[in-house]
Amino acid sequence: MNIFEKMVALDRRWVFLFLFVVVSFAYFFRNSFSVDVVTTKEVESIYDFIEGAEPGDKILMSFDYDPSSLAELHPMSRAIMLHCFRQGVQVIAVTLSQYGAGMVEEVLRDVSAEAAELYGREVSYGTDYCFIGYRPYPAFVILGMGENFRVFFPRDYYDTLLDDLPIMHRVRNYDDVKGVLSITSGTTSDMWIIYGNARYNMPLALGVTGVMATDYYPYLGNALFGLIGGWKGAAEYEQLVDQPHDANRGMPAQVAAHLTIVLFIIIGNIGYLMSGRKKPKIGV
Amino acid sequence: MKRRVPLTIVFIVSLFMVIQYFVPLDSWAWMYQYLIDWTIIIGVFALLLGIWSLLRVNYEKIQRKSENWQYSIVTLLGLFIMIIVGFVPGWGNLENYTYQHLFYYVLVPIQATMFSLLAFFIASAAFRAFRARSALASLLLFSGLIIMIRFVPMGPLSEPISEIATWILQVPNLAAKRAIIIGIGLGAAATALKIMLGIERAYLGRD
Amino acid sequence: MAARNIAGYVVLALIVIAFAISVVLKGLLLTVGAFLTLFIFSFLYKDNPYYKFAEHLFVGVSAAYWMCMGFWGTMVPNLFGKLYPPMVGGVLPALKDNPAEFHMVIPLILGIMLLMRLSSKAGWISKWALAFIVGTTAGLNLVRYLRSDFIQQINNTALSLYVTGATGFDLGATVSNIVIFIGVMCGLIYFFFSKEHKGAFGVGARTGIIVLMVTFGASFGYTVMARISLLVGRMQFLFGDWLGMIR
Amino acid sequence: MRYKCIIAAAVLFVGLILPQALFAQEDAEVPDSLLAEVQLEPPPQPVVTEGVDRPNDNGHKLTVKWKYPEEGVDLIEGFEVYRSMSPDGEFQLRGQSPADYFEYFDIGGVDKSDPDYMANDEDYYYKIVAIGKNGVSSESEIGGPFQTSGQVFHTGKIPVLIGVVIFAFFTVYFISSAKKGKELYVRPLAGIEAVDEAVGRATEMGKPILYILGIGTAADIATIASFTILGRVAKKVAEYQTDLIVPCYEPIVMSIAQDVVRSAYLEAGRPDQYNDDMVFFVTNAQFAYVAGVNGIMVRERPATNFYLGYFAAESLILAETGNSIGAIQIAGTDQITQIPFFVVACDYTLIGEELYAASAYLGRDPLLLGSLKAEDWAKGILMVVFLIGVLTVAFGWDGIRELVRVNL
Repeated sequence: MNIFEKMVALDRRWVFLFLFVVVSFAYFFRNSFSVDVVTTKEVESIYDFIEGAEPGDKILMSFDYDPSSLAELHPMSRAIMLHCFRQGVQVIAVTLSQYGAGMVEEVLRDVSAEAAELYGREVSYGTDYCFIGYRPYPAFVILGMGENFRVFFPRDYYDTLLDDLPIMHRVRNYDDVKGVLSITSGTTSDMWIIYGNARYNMPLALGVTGVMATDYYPYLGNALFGLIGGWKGAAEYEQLVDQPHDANRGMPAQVAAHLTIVLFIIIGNIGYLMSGRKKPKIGV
Repeated sequence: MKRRVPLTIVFIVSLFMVIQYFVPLDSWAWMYQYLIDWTIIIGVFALLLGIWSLLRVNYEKIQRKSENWQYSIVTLLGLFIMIIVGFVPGWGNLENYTYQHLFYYVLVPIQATMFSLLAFFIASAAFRAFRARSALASLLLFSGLIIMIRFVPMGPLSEPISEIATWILQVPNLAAKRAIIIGIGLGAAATALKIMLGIERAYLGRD
Repeated sequence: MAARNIAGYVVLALIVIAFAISVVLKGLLLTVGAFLTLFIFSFLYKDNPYYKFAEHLFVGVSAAYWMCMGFWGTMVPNLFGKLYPPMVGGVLPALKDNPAEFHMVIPLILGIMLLMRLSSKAGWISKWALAFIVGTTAGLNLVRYLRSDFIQQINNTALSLYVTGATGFDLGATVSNIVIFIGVMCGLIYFFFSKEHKGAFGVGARTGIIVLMVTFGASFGYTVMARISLLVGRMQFLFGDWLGMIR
Repeated sequence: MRYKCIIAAAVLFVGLILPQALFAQEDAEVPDSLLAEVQLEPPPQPVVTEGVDRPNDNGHKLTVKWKYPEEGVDLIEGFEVYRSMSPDGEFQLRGQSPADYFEYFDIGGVDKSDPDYMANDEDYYYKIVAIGKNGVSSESEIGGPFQTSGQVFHTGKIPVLIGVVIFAFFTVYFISSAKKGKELYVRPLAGIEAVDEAVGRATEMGKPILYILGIGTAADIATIASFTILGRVAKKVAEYQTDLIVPCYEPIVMSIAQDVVRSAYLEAGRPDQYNDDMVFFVTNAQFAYVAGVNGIMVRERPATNFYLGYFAAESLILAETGNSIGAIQIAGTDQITQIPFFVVACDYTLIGEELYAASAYLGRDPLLLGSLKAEDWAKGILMVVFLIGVLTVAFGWDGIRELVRVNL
């Protein structure tokens, strides 16, 4: 067995070991080196969208995930909200996820407190943001909000009449918000596209988990004006708003892991081409 | 009788489900909700069948002292402890301390770790399969590599790579997924129709 | 053999000691979680008694967990609570005064029919219950798939193959739309079953599979990120929550 | 006298000058209080115009609309909507509407026991109150009677109905022509052609065959397709006298799989070799199931693994473990996100629709094959529609989307 044949037949446990070492190393020293994340157009366009908003403009953020996807989706929720509060854009929050309400409440409270500290101004409920709560049957809720938010949400999460919240004053439906951002880990993203954007044609952008992202790229440019996928997308946004946090801290491990895998693929191919071995083709 | 009754049930119930989609009336909506509720309850009854099978397989392993029979004891112990904790009369619900803690400190860590094994397996699968063996395999390799390299800061190369990656995700990705989805939609609808009409009946067995 | 046995016992002893130390320092619960995590990871090296232990424990506990969830989450409120509300008054006082819903006898009967399959003589009757479940979802699936996967797709067909933007003819978008159009057509040709993939039809099918492969590679590549996140999460648990080495 | 003069001067001062001085001080308030008196007039009256039943629903909802003069909008805070079941009965507050929005969507309860219940096909009367910013409000005349009702047919779903009818027609047509003995060609599927070879190999090696039905329920189409394939595989296995292992995730799937395998053994003439332990339940927790199946793989070392059915994230864990033990792997799923992993890690993969087709293909049953033909026809029609879509857009007509729009 020459070296190239060895490269081809390398025991996969070496791959495991190498990956484990590299990722733990990168994770241990994640604060010691930072990775310059390359930002992509699909994330930049969301950033530009909020950057271009006037203070007092409103966006609807739909937090359609539950605690099980919190780790992956929270960084992007945070980064976007911080950006909104920095710009003075008001955030109307809603959740279409059954187990999301308690979590959204916490997320809103934490991020608004953080924004208040960062930007040295008061970020208060009812004027800078509000949370209108949860209703089941997302397709119907999305359609209903197109008529009027009050159809399904006459009162907010804390049982205040929507009309009593300054932020909701004169806000009727999607026409009165600048755009809709749905951060989602489930099928509600499809519903936002089919029942929200296709029907009411409001500007829509999604933040989704890494596994889901490829399913939504085809909608970019038509149904969606922007897309944030997984940690990478969140890290880009954090970088754009200059608030590196969880997602950016995860990036060294990500970059290292991706490099490792690419490296192994290259090794495998060099070995394969040089050793001239023929193996059965991959099957379809 | 043994065949006809089940096939009739399938036909009637499925026909109702198709028609109710077009009828917004209350009575139909209630009936629909009932049917869904009923199937969920029948599903829970079925869990008993599962537990029975689990008990039987493990009991026999222990009795026959077949290979690794000791571990069957672990399975049965885990099962019984969890059932006792979950069913003790008077504790009455699932909020109880032990049940919750067994969930959070036994089930959740194992589950999350099993899930995270994917990080390793995705690496080994990529290493093994992403090879330029044939034209098709090379395409797989190429587009996979482009998407992965997108992660790595590469100076001036970053921009074009990111552009190509986005194009792949937006264009061929759309075409392929649409074709697959249409195929699945038709195939699934055809299978559903065959079940309704009693043509596809393998699920009933043959006796 | 003897040497292997001794090595095995040494490993066991070390694990027991480490476990004990960890229990003292970090408490029982966290230690159990951490050791089970390590046991599962050990499978990456090879199958071993510790993985077997974790695996078998996991199977038993999870089966019982779902059993309990099914009982308390479905049976009690939705079957007993509706058939005879006073019965569940002790655990779910809110339901106590609801009127009984007698149609719930039907799933009870169907459920018992299903259990009849444990008997060798009356097993055939369980198929009535199976038929009920399969029929319900077959009807649902027929409309659902036709609507979302077929009719919905026609909605998205009206592409323009000659795109003009603000600055006149847009070459990039035009090429993209043509690729989409040809890709979808060829993808569909690939999924033709009753026609031989020969001649022009074969070229179409071949093109279709090319588009599919490019997509599969991209999906695979993109998923790496999500999977690495999972691993990072576990490291956070082991090195952060448990060992307290990183914050 | 002097006295009086002083008093008179004082009175004059108090009566004439002081008020003036005071008024001068409260200059800002004067016009305000004056205005308040003017404005205490009520704002203009709204006029209830119509109460519209929402189409394509089960009733219990009504949109009340009213007119309001434009100049009044700035004078009011908003509207309040009241409802009653008789013109002279007690009106109850239903909700508010902003000042520049002249309709209210009144959603009543569906259930009779609901205090908010709104009956179908009964008269309801509405009254709109404009709430002035000055606290004075004005009421509209009573509008009505309006009724809400449920519809028997949802007209927004007509495209789906047409789709179902056409598709059912094709399927029935081709099945009945297949019944008449018309020969139907079906293209070979590599994964299915490999089944015989895979079973044979296992027999030669004296190793078992592992068949995974996925983590779907018995009602998932992919699982049902997989049952048919399982029947075929089990028959082959019985003929070759190899071992078969079918660990299941769902108890009902397990029950059905037991029936299927038992029938297959019966058909192969070896009913005595079947026992229920071949098809058994593991657990219905996703990753516990994976852990269990992984254990089975590394300990039983099957020669061939089948993964056919509904799969989620576990697909790659199973396929990689299977690969590490050197098994031949045949996979198939309709879960698009998982197909790439099977393609990468398995020897043969049935992509999406191929999985359903495989069950028909293996069965070689004209009835099942007939429906494949129907699917192809539907695809053909769709391709024509695509072409028409592209052409019509090229000629500037975008109506094709409207034709097939489904309105919920």
